[in-house]
Amino acid sequence: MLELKEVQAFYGTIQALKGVTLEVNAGEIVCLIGANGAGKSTTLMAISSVVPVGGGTIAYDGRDITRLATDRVVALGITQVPEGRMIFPDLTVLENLRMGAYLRRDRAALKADEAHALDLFPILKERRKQLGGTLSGGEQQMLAIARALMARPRLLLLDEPSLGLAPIVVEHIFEVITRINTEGTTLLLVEQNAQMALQVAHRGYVLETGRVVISGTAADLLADPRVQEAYLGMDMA
Amino acid sequence: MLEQQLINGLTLGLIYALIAVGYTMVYGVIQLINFAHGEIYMLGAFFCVTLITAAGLPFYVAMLMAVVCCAMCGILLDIIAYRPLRRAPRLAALITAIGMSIFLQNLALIIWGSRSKPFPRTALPGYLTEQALTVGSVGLSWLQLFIFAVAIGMMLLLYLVIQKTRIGTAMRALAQNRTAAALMGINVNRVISFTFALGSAMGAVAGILVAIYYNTLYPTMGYTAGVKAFAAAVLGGIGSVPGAMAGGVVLGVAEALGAGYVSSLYRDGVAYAVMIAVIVLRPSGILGRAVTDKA
Amino acid sequence: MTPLLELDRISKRFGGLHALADVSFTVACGEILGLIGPNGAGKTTLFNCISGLHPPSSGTILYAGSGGLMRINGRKPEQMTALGIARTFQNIRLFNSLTVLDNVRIARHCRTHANFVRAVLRTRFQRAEEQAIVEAAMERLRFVGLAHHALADAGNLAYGDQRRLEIARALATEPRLLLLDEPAAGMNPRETRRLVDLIQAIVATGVTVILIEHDMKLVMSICRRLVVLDHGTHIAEGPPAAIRENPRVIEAYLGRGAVHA
Amino acid sequence: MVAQAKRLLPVAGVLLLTYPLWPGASEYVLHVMTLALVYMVLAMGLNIVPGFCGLLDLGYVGFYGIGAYTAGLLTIHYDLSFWVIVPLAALNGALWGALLGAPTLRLTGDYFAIVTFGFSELVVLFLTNEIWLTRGPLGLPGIAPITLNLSWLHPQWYFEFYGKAPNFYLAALLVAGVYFVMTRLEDSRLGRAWYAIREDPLAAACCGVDILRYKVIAFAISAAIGAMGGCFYARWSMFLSPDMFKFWESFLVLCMVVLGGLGNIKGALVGAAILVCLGELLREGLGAVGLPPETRFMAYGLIMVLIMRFRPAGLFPAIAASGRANPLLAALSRRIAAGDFAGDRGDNRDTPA
Amino acid sequence: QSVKIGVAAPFTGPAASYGENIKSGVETKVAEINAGGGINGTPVEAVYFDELCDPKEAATVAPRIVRDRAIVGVVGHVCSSAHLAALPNYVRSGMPVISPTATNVTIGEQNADRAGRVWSFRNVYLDDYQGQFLARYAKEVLGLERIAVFYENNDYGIGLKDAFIKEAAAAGLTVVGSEGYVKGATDFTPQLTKLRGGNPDGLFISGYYNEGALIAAQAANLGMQIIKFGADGLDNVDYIALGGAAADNTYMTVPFLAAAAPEQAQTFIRTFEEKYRRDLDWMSANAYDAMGMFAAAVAAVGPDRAKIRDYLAAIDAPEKAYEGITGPTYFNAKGDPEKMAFVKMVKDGKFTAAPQQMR
Ligand SMILES: Nc1ncnc2c1ncn2[C@@H]1O[C@H](COP(=O)(O)OP(=O)(O)OP(=O)(O)O)[C@@H](O)[C@H]1O
Ligand SMILES: Nc1ncnc2c1ncn2[C@@H]1O[C@H](COP(=O)(O)OP(=O)(O)OP(=O)(O)O)[C@@H](O)[C@H]1O
Ligand SMILES: [Mg+2]
Ligand SMILES: [Mg+2]
Repeated sequence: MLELKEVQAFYGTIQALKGVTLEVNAGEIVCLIGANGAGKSTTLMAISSVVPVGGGTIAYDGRDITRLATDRVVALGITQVPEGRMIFPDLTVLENLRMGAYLRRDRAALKADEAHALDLFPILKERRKQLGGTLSGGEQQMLAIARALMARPRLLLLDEPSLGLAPIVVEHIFEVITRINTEGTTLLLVEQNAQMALQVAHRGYVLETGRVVISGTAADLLADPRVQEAYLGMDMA
Repeated sequence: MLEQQLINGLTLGLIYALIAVGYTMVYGVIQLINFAHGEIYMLGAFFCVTLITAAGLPFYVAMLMAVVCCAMCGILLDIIAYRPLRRAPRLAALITAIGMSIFLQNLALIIWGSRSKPFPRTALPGYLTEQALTVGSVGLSWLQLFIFAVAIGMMLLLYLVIQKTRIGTAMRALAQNRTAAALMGINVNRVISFTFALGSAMGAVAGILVAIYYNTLYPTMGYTAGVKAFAAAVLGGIGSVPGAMAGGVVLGVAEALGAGYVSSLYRDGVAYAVMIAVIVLRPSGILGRAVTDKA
Repeated sequence: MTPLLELDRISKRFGGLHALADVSFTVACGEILGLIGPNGAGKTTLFNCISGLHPPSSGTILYAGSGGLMRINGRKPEQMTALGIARTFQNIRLFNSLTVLDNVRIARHCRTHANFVRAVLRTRFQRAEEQAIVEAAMERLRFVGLAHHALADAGNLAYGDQRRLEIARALATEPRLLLLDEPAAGMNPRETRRLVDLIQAIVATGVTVILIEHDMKLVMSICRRLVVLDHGTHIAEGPPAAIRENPRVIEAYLGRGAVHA
Repeated sequence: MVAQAKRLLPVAGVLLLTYPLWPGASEYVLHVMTLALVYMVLAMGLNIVPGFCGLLDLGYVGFYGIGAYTAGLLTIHYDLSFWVIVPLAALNGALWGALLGAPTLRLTGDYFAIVTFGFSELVVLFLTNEIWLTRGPLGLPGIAPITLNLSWLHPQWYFEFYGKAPNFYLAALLVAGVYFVMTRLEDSRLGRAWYAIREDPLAAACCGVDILRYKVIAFAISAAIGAMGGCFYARWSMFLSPDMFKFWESFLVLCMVVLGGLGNIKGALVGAAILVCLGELLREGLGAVGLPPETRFMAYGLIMVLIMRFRPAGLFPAIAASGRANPLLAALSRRIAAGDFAGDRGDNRDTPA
Repeated sequence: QSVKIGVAAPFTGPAASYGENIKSGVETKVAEINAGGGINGTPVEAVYFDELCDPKEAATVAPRIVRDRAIVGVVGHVCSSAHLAALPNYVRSGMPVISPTATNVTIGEQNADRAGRVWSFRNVYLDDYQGQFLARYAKEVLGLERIAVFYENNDYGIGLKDAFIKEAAAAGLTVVGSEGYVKGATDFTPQLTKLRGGNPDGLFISGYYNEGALIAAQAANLGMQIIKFGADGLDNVDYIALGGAAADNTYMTVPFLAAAAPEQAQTFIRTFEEKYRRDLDWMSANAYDAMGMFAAAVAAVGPDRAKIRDYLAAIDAPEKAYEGITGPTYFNAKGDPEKMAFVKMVKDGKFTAAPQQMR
């Protein structure tokens, strides 16, 4: 479904991606793990065309989307929950949700989806009239995910969804991830919490300084000693 | 006399408000103080008059075409001057805006000459030049009523566009986080262009109204009006459209009352003093929202 | 146990929202207190109250000064810092375009005195003080392991390094009480482990720490005592083992899965 | 290219300083150079507020005007010596800066900008309308030139700064003085507090910086320097009129600062030199290629746009320049290069500070 | 080689239209001289310097003009404040200047060098002369009683207004109110509303034609159908164009009247109107004469700044007066002109000589 070939990206003169090759098949949850600054977020941003691609190609359903503008990419069904949530602080929770469905025209289904999204995260229902900027970190994260779901994406890019969330919410979010996957959405998931991510994912890639260094099925990665040492924290006290 | 001064102030204030709206919208969306906005206002008046005198068009047609031309100028201004600076520091864009303002003003000076021009009265619909009603010593002209109607109508329309339409919400979203807006599928450049077009159109309308009201237009007219309108926009709470309206009216009335009761020489002074006082007491303008800095 | 900080029925309202409602607890000198609770429980808000960013709507904050406990609500952030209360931020807030060293040097502000005249004249006092500032800053940077990056721009540091720089900056104000807001967020296990070591080293120097964290492994391993907030109210307090079993905490925060973690 | 330009700058500066001694030195060029020096003082002064503290100040010319009129009036009515007036004018500027700053510096971003703008307009209105004091639009002519009266030391030592060259050197001295003070402040506790406020006021407060206080200090110093510039200008031009202190001047000085590179002292100098010379070059150049004088400002605006287009961060963008010449930091950088701190990289934390 | 005369005026910025007036006057004179074979065979060239009516710019332009040794005289500056700012340069470096428009009284006190030689002259009335004249004219000829004063807040407007008010008191006129406005303002209704309250029968507009026309129009809108009068600042066709019907019944003092002008003026007026397609205004006329004086001086003493100054300073008595199109002009010891004033009025959308002149 999504195919990255030798993708490179630059911030000014700094090369953040040095040739990332990976693929996501329809119906999968693919997980991207790696240390801070490895280029995970940059990879997602390159897919969404927020960061210009400096080399290599990105194909979606066989179609080259490397140079497509961000809004065109979104229109194709690729939505992102960006790192740092990027909630619209001066829009209410409801308005934020509606922004998620910006490109959608099917008004009828919108209401239902809205209700559905609020059911996934009941706390948002309580806060639906509050401004996005005044939500707590965790609430914002939930809102960001709910907002992305409003677009009914075919491929959802999730950047560290568990960051800063209470354990109970993390659990909940991973449940939601599996749920939307079974409902038919393909997911590309970036996570620091590799343990949990690999438990829900089908396959995974490990990124180091802008390159894919290990790839395999989730089970393989979980068993890989290099992964265990660096990303799973097995020997934690 | 008070009533008369209030009417005068209101007329002036609504015109300021119309210009201020352009500032506020652009500011709201890309945090840029578009100092060239005053020049768009000037261009509006000149386009309209040129279309009437040179092309012989009837007033309403000329006005409409001038407004459309200005909207396009606004878009061009954005594409040529501001778009390349989207990621640059804010002040760079501000300096560019000032540069464009100087450029446009002097361009107009070369094209149309520096002499003040009268607005071709004969092209105006007859009723616009007449007095609507006179009560005692208080007079209200049709022209003033026309200005009230156009200004308030345009601003209501604008408010609805921003609050109720899809592109309006997109404008608001864009204002808050450009990347996130793009990730929602919003065509950022198109929405910004739309904002410039809308703001410039309002500015052009204001320019034309002023040219009729005072029966004069000259290339440097954009400067003072632009500065006042900018003050009005900030006074109202920059980025807020109803705020710009409130700010414009407050400033206009303060000016008229200041000239009438305090000292005609301190007329602008009164306006600025009121502005400073309001901002000091309400640090985010009349209708602006306080910025919450979350730790 | 001598109390360093005592919160007495702290409340904070934002418009109609009660972000904090009558929260009371005490922090003893030298301890690491864990502050946990669901998202939006008011943990960060509590830090904001203590550090003077948002004064509480009601309630008292007592802090051990030279002459016993004193009431410190309503003081401004810089006054709190001068009293020895330092903090880090949930969303990292460094001075990005300044160097790492400058970030820490700025934090020496409240412990130094050179003014305009001295700066212009470069008096002997000023030069000595500048020297001392650099030394103190470098000491903190070495402590967190960033000394070799001293002259790099803070904004260019790796994420984990930025978190540690925030801690170094807070330490440079010579705090007695250090408020850490989710220091491990976004860190991988290896980095988290280094952070644990760092926090323990800080406590070893006699600094009292309040720690907000959602990483239960981390919290449970280094805190002796936890306070749990939910919807702005204080719902539980006690040693990790007890908190882990507390049904209210499980229901509101930990979730069923965590009981066995 | 910029790096080379940077190295050539001091050489060019010194060469220009000898200009009055060149044979055939023109009064006009000297006048323009002196004007550039005046603007350098202003640009350095303004730089403190937007450059160091990150606050947009659109009313700088107000302080310039206050300084100029203070000097002009004190000269005309009391015949005070320039050397007495300079500190008085600077004090008066600082006073107004503090008075304006204290209530308004709480304001964020553009609200502050508009208040400063309003203030400068009020200053101009005052100068225009209080005719009893300032003669208003009639202007203040006949201000005596600067004199240096050391006749109490030696009966021959009486010197009048009449004509261009002496004033040029005096202005250069003023620039040097302000530059010296600015560089010292930049690399000091005060300068760092300002930087912190610029970068993140909230974090700065949590580092113990009293934001309001340091903003007021910045504003007052900036105002004092502006007033000093005005003071020199008054005695040099020997005529003042409120028209000289219009909003446009604030813009111009701001453009100089941004063009040079916000927060960069050298940048402010270069920005001032460029914009002043640009106006004059265009006056000469456009005429030479047969364009009418009307095109001058059009070209001026266009060039400003183009510079920002290609160097949006200004000519000398280095912001965190704080103390690169500082020997302490030089020593530190040598130690880092030598790997002195390499050992601290690891996880050994058994020797806490 | 040619004889160069500098022309310093605002060609850009808000006051640019005044610069245009000056330029057309000078251009006409230069063309005329050169068509007649130049001055003793040498062509004349006018070099234009833009100073935006801005004192700071003027102070920069002045040394620029002085530097060019080929320039032997300056026609300028337009605004008194710009003139005052530039003056120290001219005085110090010895450059004769004739301003066709700067009316501020102070200039006469600042234009002499240390040897007492005056370098700056002008062929325009001073503010106080016109102000006094108008006060008497209003009382004696127009028969007005209650006057509202509306002045521009600049050197010109204030100078004129002060002189008027002083003389008005002496002549027995009542000044019912005095309001000001700033250059470039477009809205005068608040002040007019206030002035209307005093029931004036005459409105003295102490300013220039741009704003003057708007004032007349807005006064009419407010129902003030009264006589307006002002000084030479109002004298421009644009006053009628912008003021429309409201411009009627305005009286103004002018340096010359086409009707009363000497024969040579009639040719000039025709050439001017053909070339610029507008009525002649006094600024252009004064600039034309200022240029003429320089030409006469160069013809007599050659292209030498000091000699030209001496020549101009020697025109100090009626019998030595320069016969220009604005009538005979000579200077007093301060370089200020002695000229007589005419009164002109707007009638049915046209300028005509006022039916009654006054000595
Ligand atoms: N806006 C930017 N400007 C300059 N460099 C950047 C920028 N954003 C990221 N980088 C650099 O690019 C590299 C990759 O960053 P990226 O954010 O993709 O990492 P990541 O794997 O998502 O890390 P994290 O776990 O911290 O989110 C890092 O070295 C980072 O410093
Ligand atoms: N400045 C503010 N204005 C309005 N509401 C606020 C503000 N700051 C916080 N809140 C509200 O107060 C509540 C508590 O927020 P707080 O940030 O303290 O939560 P938290 O416990 O730190 O959560 P998290 O773990 O997600 O960071 C939230 O519901 C939030 O929406
Ligand atoms: Mg990331
Ligand atoms: Mg928090």
